[in-house]
Amino acid sequence: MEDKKRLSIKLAEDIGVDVSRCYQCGKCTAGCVLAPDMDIAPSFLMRLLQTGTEKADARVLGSTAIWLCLSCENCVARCPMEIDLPAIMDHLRELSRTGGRVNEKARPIVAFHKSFLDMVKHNGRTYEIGLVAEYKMRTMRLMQDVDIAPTMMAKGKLNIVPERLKDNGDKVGRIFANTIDKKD
Amino acid sequence: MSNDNNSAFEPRIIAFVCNWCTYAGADLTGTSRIKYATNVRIVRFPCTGRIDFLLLLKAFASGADGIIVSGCHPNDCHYTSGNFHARRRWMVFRSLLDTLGIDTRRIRYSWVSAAEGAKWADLVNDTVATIRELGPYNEYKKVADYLGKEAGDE
Amino acid sequence: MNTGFYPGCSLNGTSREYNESVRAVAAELGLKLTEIDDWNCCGATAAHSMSRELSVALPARVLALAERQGFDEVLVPCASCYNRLSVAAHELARDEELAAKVGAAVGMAYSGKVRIVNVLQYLQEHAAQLLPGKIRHNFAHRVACYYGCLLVRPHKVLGFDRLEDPQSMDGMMRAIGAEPIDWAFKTECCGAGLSVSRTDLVGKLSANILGDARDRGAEAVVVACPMCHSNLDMRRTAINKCLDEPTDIPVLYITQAIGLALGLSRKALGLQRHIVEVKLQ
Amino acid sequence: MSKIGVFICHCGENIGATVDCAKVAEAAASMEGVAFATDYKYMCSDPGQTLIKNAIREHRLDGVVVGACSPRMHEPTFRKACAEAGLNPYLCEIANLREHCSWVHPKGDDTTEKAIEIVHGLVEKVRRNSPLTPIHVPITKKALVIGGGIAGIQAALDIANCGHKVILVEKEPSIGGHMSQLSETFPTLDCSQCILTPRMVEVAQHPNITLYTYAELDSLSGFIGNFEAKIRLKAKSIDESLCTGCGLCTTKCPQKKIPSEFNAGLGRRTAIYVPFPQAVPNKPVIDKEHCTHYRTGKCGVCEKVCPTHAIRFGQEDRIINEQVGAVVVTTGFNVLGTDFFPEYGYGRYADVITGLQFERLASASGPTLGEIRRPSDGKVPEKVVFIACCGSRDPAKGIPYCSKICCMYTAKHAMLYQHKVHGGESYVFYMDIRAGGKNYEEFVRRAIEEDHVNYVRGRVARIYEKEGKLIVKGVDTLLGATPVEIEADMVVLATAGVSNQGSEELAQKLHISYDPYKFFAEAHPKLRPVETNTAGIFVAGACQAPKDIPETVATASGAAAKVAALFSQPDLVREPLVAVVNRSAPPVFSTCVGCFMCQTACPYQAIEREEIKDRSGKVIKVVAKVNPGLCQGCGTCVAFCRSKSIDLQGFSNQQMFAEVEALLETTN
Repeated sequence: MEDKKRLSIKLAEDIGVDVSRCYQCGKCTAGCVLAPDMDIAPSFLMRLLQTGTEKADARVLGSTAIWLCLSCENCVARCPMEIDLPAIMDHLRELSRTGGRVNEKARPIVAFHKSFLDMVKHNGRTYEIGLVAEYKMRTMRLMQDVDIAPTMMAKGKLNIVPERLKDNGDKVGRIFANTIDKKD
Repeated sequence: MSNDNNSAFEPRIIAFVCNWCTYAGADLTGTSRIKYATNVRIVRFPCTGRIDFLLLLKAFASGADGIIVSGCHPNDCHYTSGNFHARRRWMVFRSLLDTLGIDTRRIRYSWVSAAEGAKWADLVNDTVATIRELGPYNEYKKVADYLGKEAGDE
Repeated sequence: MNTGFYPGCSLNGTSREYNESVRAVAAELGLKLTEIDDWNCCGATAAHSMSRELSVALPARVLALAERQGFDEVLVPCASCYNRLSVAAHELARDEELAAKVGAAVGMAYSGKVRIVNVLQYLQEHAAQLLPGKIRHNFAHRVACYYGCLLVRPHKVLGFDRLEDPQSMDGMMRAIGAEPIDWAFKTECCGAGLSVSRTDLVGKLSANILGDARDRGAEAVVVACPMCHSNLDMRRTAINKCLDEPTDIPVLYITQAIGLALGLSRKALGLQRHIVEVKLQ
Repeated sequence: MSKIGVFICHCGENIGATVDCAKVAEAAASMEGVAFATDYKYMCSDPGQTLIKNAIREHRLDGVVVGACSPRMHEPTFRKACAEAGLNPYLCEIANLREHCSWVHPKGDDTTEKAIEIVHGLVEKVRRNSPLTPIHVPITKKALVIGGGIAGIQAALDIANCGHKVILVEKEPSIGGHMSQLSETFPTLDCSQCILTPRMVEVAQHPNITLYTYAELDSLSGFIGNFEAKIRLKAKSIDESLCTGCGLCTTKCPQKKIPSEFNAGLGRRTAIYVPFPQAVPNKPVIDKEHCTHYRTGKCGVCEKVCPTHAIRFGQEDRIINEQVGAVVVTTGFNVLGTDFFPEYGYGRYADVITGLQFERLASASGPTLGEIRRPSDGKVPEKVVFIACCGSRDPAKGIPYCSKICCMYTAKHAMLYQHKVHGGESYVFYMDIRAGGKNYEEFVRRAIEEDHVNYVRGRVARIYEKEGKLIVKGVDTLLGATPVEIEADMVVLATAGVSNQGSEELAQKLHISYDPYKFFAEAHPKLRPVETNTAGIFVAGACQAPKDIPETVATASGAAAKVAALFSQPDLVREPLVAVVNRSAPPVFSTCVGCFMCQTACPYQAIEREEIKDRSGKVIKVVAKVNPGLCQGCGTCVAFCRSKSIDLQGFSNQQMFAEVEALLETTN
């Protein structure tokens, strides 16, 4: 039932953004540094949400664009209607992930976010070596960045052992349990 | 709370408005099809300067739970200064009402211009909510009834 | 004024020269910074890409700690952390329902008393008046001040500087004798969020930035964000692939540039840690 | 026992669909004093009015309540109908069942109940109404026109040609307004100056028109037919009767670097200046702010070279009083500054200009004599980008409304550019093309099809300068939202049309309404488009909202017709809704105690002292008396009167108390 609800309605209910306010001027796309690399440019994505069809919603949730968005906020800063596109992107990512719709090509991005958050969950802070290791395991991109890692190590930019919070991150683990990992 | 069944309580609000700004503003609310609570009854005056504060007491005595007085914004009065006079009179009158024990929270003084249709709707809804919270104005009615009976006994 | 210091993960890892230079400049000017005890990661891009609640809850813990530890303001040199902390504080103040959920998840409430300041604000408010007497030699270079996105946007939440063409860093650079150039990519995104997962795109975006700075005659790019720095400095191979001609323009943290003007040692400022060598004095 | 008739109008579906009109009529029929009640589909229609008239005659009604739309709409209609049936029109009241009830509430019992109560209130009021007779007051048949742009010029000429005197006040040194700055005009491409300047000359020479330039309205008092205007004639620092307009002073003035207002900042002028060669009057003024003599006491070159010794440094502003019967406000509009769009270059880039500046570049009387040359280096731009909606339809940074004229002038600009720069390339970034108007759409199509202007649907996100080019980052939303980057030599922003500076203050001086954007409000957007809510004051042109020239001229002629109609009457008939002080038999004469609080409260000096004398001529009592010619019926005196001796006809204490009581009665 819940999943059949149109994305535009979910966005209005969950984060209070009304997609019908967009009048398709395209200023968001014009100013977006990654628009040329997106499968669906920001203003086009807004149009798809406005149509409110199942097909359009599926296309949005399965797009790479929502994962490419850098949240640089250029779009909302210049939007004449002040539509919070970064908030829309954030929420679409959450819906895409929880609904199992993540685009194949966006998996490395999701993998990175997951690895990052895993580090935070277990240590309370990020730990680059662990992060990269986990990310490589998730994506099997084993050779990536092997060229700069030793340099970074030599320049003292990488910690060998993770920094941890006083209780080994239990407090932070609890935050995860109560938010992103919550089962309800 | 002065009332136990506030949920069922529908406040009676009377609005004294000037013809040039707020009445026209309320017309614009209609033209714009903005919806608001049905609780309000509008009385048209040429200017808020015309509004005699005995009329406010009359409204309470007749059963109003709340009153809105609204005219033009400062400097925008159609009659130059009627709204200033009304404002000044309200300042004096309010303290007098306080002394008399009348709940001045039930009188809402505002400015709504002919261009502020949405503001009129907000003003009404907001006043209705406030008065709903305060409950029916039974105290004043009791006094009024009592006085009415006294007068009738004579 | 009791100023707390929130380094964030980057400043303890890949960007430790930023940490070193912030502390060195503060110490040289006699300013006291106290690190927030037991701080945690703010969650960065990953958290708000994955869960709104988490993205507010992680910073909320940091803010609650700062409040408990009695700080009036917290210096957050990392632009990403600054942004996340500010947005979280804004969300908590705005959305009561969310605040209640987050308060329960964190186990500590935050009442909104701590002011969150970025490094430019901190320098303007605490260091600017102390600088004139302390400058040993002018940092006499043409520099491109690069603000990135996270310091100025969302403007309604951060309310810092001008949204388009900000000037605070330019002002600081003039104060140490540098000549900030007028250029076009001050607030365009370098792509930090995709640094590891889509290095190709990051190379392109960062190349636009470095290319413009170089073309307009900048001798260095000055930044106030560890994400920007690691992209522009460490991803140089990827960047140079996108440029017609490779560039070796160095990228400095604002505190490193100020530190040099104050006569601090290159080591104290962590300049040896850069991938692209900094030859400027 | 009164015999009130109640008539409930359905207004088609407008009231009928929400309010149970039959039920309202039924309830009204049982109200005390009601002799007849009915409902009808369209009460304002001819059969509806006949229905009322017949009922008045048949039932000998002595009062009427019409439950319909706002009294601001049809009160005059229904009062007239009553009068035609022999009922005093002031015995008719309107219950507002549409704007205040059916349009703002959902269908349901509560709404119908409210309608019944509104009707009840007015039934009780009308039972206490008195028959009133209109008041006749004289009219001063002279009009004041404020603002000498094309609207003011047209209005002044039309009124003057009807044989009435006109005073035209213009705050700048010359009349002509924005239209004099335009190059060619859409959709005919005829030269703006060529069609305007003859009109300007006509104004100056018309025997019925008195022209005051460099002048502003100081204050306005009085009322329709009888206004008194105080006009400030700003010191021009010259004796106009001596000045021949030879222009020697302007060539010799050493202050030559002042940005010219006429050229929208693209040209320079001197401190003593005539705004443009075709100015009317063609006599200079000294800009005190920039004049060396006024700033330092030195210089005085103009004084030395003037062959007729017309320079008057000591001249001061003068205030003159004028009696006028009507006022036409034609103060025009302004364009939004470019600093609203930091992402388009902050005014940092000389070659990012406004549409008005482009007009000056394209105009034969402009700084480049009509050649399109960019401001920074005077080069002919090979590629020009025009951006529509700069500030318009932008609630975040600009204004939410559409400025209406930009689509057309942008098409014109692009066309003029293509005509003047052969081989040039032009781009228009737009959101929608709004070309409603005679030959407008055809004009835009011509720009696209014949002059090959590239129209790109999308907004521009930012502009930056690189190696002498302006990089315009836009989008083509019709290509599935594809980013577009254009290296332009010049960018023209179609900046929004906004209300003029000082319009709020002027509205307050005139006591007319204005909208949230500070444009003057018309009495009714459709049916009274050139009247204001203040009788005798009319508006025309772009001071109401952005308008193009044909519409501006049409409203100006409309306002002039309204003035002429007013002046065609021998005297003025006014609503008798005025205050009166009660009178009674001797020895009381009046309950007025002569405190004259009312006199201090009255904004119109309408309250006089009347001495009541005995037969021997001895003054027995001094009481207040209202001059019905001056009273405007605000009723402030009524609220001030401590002895309740003064009352307002049509809104008397008795009427209002009864209305309030009746409105609340049903709950008790």
